[in-house]
Amino acid sequence: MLQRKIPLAMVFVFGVISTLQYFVPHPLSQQYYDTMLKWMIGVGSMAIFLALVSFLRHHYVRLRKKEHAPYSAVAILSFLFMTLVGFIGGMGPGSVFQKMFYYVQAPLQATMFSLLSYYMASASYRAFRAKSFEATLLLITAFIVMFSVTTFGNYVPGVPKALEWIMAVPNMASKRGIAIGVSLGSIATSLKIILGVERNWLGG
Amino acid sequence: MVLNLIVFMLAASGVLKVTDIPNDDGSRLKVEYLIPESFDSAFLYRVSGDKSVLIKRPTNKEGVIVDMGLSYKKEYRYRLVVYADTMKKEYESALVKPRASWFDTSQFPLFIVVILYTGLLLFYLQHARSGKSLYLRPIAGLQAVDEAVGRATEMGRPILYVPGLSSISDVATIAALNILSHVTKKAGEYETKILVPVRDPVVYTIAREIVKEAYYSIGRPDLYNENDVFFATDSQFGYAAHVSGTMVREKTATNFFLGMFWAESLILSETGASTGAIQIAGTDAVTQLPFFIVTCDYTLMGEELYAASAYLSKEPMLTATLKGQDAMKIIILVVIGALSILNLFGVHVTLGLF
Amino acid sequence: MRDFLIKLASLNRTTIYLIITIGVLLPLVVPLNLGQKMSPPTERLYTFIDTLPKGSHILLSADYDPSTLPELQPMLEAIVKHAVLRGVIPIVMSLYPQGTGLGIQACEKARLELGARPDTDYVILGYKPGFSAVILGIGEDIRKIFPTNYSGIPLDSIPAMRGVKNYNDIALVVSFSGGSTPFAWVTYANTKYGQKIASGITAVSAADFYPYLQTGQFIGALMGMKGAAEYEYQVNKLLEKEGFKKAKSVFAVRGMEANSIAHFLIMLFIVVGNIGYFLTKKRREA
Amino acid sequence: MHISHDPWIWIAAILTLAIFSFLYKDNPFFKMAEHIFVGVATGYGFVYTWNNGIYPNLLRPLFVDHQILFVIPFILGLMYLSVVVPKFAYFIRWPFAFLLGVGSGLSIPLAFRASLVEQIKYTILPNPHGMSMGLFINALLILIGVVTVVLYFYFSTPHEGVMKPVTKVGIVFLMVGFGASFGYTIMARFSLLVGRFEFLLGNWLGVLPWLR
Repeated sequence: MLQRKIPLAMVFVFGVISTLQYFVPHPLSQQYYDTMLKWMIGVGSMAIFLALVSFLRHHYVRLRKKEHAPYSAVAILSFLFMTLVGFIGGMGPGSVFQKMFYYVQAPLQATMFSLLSYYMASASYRAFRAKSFEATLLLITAFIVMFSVTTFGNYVPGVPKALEWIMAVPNMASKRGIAIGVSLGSIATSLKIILGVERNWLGG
Repeated sequence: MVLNLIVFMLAASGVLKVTDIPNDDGSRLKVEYLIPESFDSAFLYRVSGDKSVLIKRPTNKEGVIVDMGLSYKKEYRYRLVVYADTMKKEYESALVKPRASWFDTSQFPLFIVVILYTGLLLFYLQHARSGKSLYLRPIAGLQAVDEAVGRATEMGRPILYVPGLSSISDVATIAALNILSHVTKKAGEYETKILVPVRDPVVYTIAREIVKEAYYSIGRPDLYNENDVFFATDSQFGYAAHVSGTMVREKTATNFFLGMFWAESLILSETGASTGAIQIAGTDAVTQLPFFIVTCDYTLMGEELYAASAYLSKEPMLTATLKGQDAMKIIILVVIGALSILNLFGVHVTLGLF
Repeated sequence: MRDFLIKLASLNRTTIYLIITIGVLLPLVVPLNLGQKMSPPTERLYTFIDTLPKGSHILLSADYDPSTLPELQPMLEAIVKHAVLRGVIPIVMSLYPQGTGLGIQACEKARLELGARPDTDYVILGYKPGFSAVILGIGEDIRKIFPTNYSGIPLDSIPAMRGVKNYNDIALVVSFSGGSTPFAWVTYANTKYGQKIASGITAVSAADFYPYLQTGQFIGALMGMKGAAEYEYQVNKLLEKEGFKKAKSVFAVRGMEANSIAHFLIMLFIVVGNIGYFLTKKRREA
Repeated sequence: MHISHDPWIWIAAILTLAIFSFLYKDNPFFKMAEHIFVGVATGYGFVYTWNNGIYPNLLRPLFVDHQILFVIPFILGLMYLSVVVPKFAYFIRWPFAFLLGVGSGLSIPLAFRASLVEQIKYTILPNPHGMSMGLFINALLILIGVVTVVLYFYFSTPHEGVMKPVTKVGIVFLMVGFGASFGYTIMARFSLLVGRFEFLLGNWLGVLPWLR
């Protein structure tokens, strides 16, 4: 009862009401929507505690392993430091918390992001081989588009037009086709959850 | 000299017409005005109780405005004050109460579509209960799942399973967690270690339950290790950095990247490729699919990811909903075709949707 | 020769990364002066602004935050300078809170480098919350949405705003955005009021914009660093002609040169990789 | 050359270089930067979640504004912690049920409206009257592309017989689309790399005079 029936009933009731909410313009419906949004954020946020336990345990266990110890110690200390300055000094402009964000987290983030340039290069070099009909099509299109977006592409007559056409016609058609299937699949999954057909989250 | 002759006229004059706007939350009224004489200046007020607010200074003789920000619990009256060289005239509308609707009739067609689709799925579910088996065509990436788990076992190295970076409100995440259950059971049978780093706290808590249950269901609760499913960090690129490091250091033999991904997709899959791991990816993020296709051995595209749980579990109830989806696809294609042909002949039909 | 090609096709990752690093660094340090020919969407926008009569108004909406600054800021700066040079009055606003500062920054450059006078040669309105309400409201009366400029001066006492009431008095709206804001401008200002719209967008979101360029819903667009560089280069030429050599900016131009080199290197890698692939395949078959 | 004197810039520069070093191979510098990243980001996430998630959406409404209804999400949230007591561990399913129920429900009409209906709307052929030949052919091609791609994902029939050529056309559209996305994304990514190099050369080492 408490283990399965009530959760399944909750999913059904909240699911149906939330679906119907869209069709009801009455202010009460809007109020329901606003409240649910707050509750969802609130309930979802509470998961952070379990996540933090996991994070700390993950690194704590590693303190006993020589090859990981100094690094995991740094991870735990960075976490504690950031949490401390965040709760004591606040998040406002000029705070240590904000400085840590701008000069530690942001550059790490941006640099990690920029590694993608390198990975795009190595992936193209390694994997773009005209092995099959499909692979060749992908390769040739990517090649044309790459050329068109460079400065040199503009000097070859017809190339800018070709780029516009590829992006607006075949590219758009493929994205739309995928999107139609994806939205049908995602709606079906949502319905399956509400109807209780999909219950892996209950442990199978 | 101004005479300031004040004349009162009531709603019956037809100068001010106030109507409710249907299908809304009762916060709007439509006010139409038609000033019968030429004038120098005019002021339109909204009156509720003893409060009066200027809402417009009309410059033309006639016009329509939508007055917003009202309450469906109150009544309103509109007053138009017109000055024409020596005259001041006042017109007043009747009391009107905006109505808050309980059903948006303009959304009725969409409502029908929702009902139709739900009905289709229920129909096929009913069909599945009758026990008939339903055909599904093979999908390469899914047939490779078991093989990939086997490979990690042969090499005696762990499996890495990334259930996407999004939250539980993303259907792709739910699909990824379903597949996680299947992969864990397979890995458990071979006693191969499976690492599941997670980015979203809620997803972490669910993933943890799913892995625990999966081991339990194959009778090997002893294989569950609290540290194998772990919360890495909630920063997108922090996660990418940590998982990249993990792949290189733990030398994972098989990598699964299933769920919702953003730009980090290529960081993960290219690092994985550099370690020589066999990689199976799947996402509904159209913008990330090309990178997975280029760098992974198998890629589940778009809805193939959602279909995976039906394929892998062979559960008739789940297969049935796939049939429902297929039926809906045919309906959609027929609608697209029919409306296109009608348009060719200049007949524009919207069905209230398009 | 054959063996050399096969070897070339089996370079290790580190070598590839090294080549890419040099290819990107070099143009940043040593100017290549490749020149930037305008692509059609850039050219349409440039020509439109270039041929506006003196004293016309264009509305520039800085709908972005610092995260997309490298691509979008050079666009805004270049268009502000272009307008000022042509005697067209840019009115800068934002639908994002952080956009105000970026708009001010762009106008400051025009003031310091071109001697543009605030509230006479350009106007900064600032930020107002509410997307559709703001865009629709300007169609009625801009003073209803922005009674004052960002520093609190009433629009009625700003000389540059004389005679500007709504979209009828604005020749063009350009929305700069890393997301879908330009679509909101099309939906509300173009569809409802027939306002001409152009956009400045990041490369990531540009892929979704092409269909709308084809149908002409945007009169022009600057797409990613490339669009920024093309416009910047064109404005630089104009600045030189008008004797403002010092006001030239090469932020996007340099970035795009590095970008073009990188693209070429990747294309080269693909070609080399495939030649090697076919040679080894033949050898295996032989 | 005007090398920076700001210690924060130095920290940012060193961390930037440490991440780049991963391209050569995994090494202690990268590993250190990675763990600093993970620690700082998790701390940031926690403080952020507390200030923007837990406090304004649970604690303030319940304990400051005394909105008694917020007892429900508060209890649901506490149920996560039930896993501490194995006997009551199943209570963790309650918050899942709430999040999944509301989340799925809210998403259904939106997915229909925003994804499905919109995609279909722009796929239907327009009335060719007054349209240029080129634009009409493009619209026709998009229609063909969408239909074949949707059929590629049709699970009930094998890709044989009539479906074989149809899905083949679908694959052509898919691959051209993927190739275009790949080729187009490179510019966006290299713009970021250029940004990092400008930071290192300009803000840190101060050797780029044109960078103002």
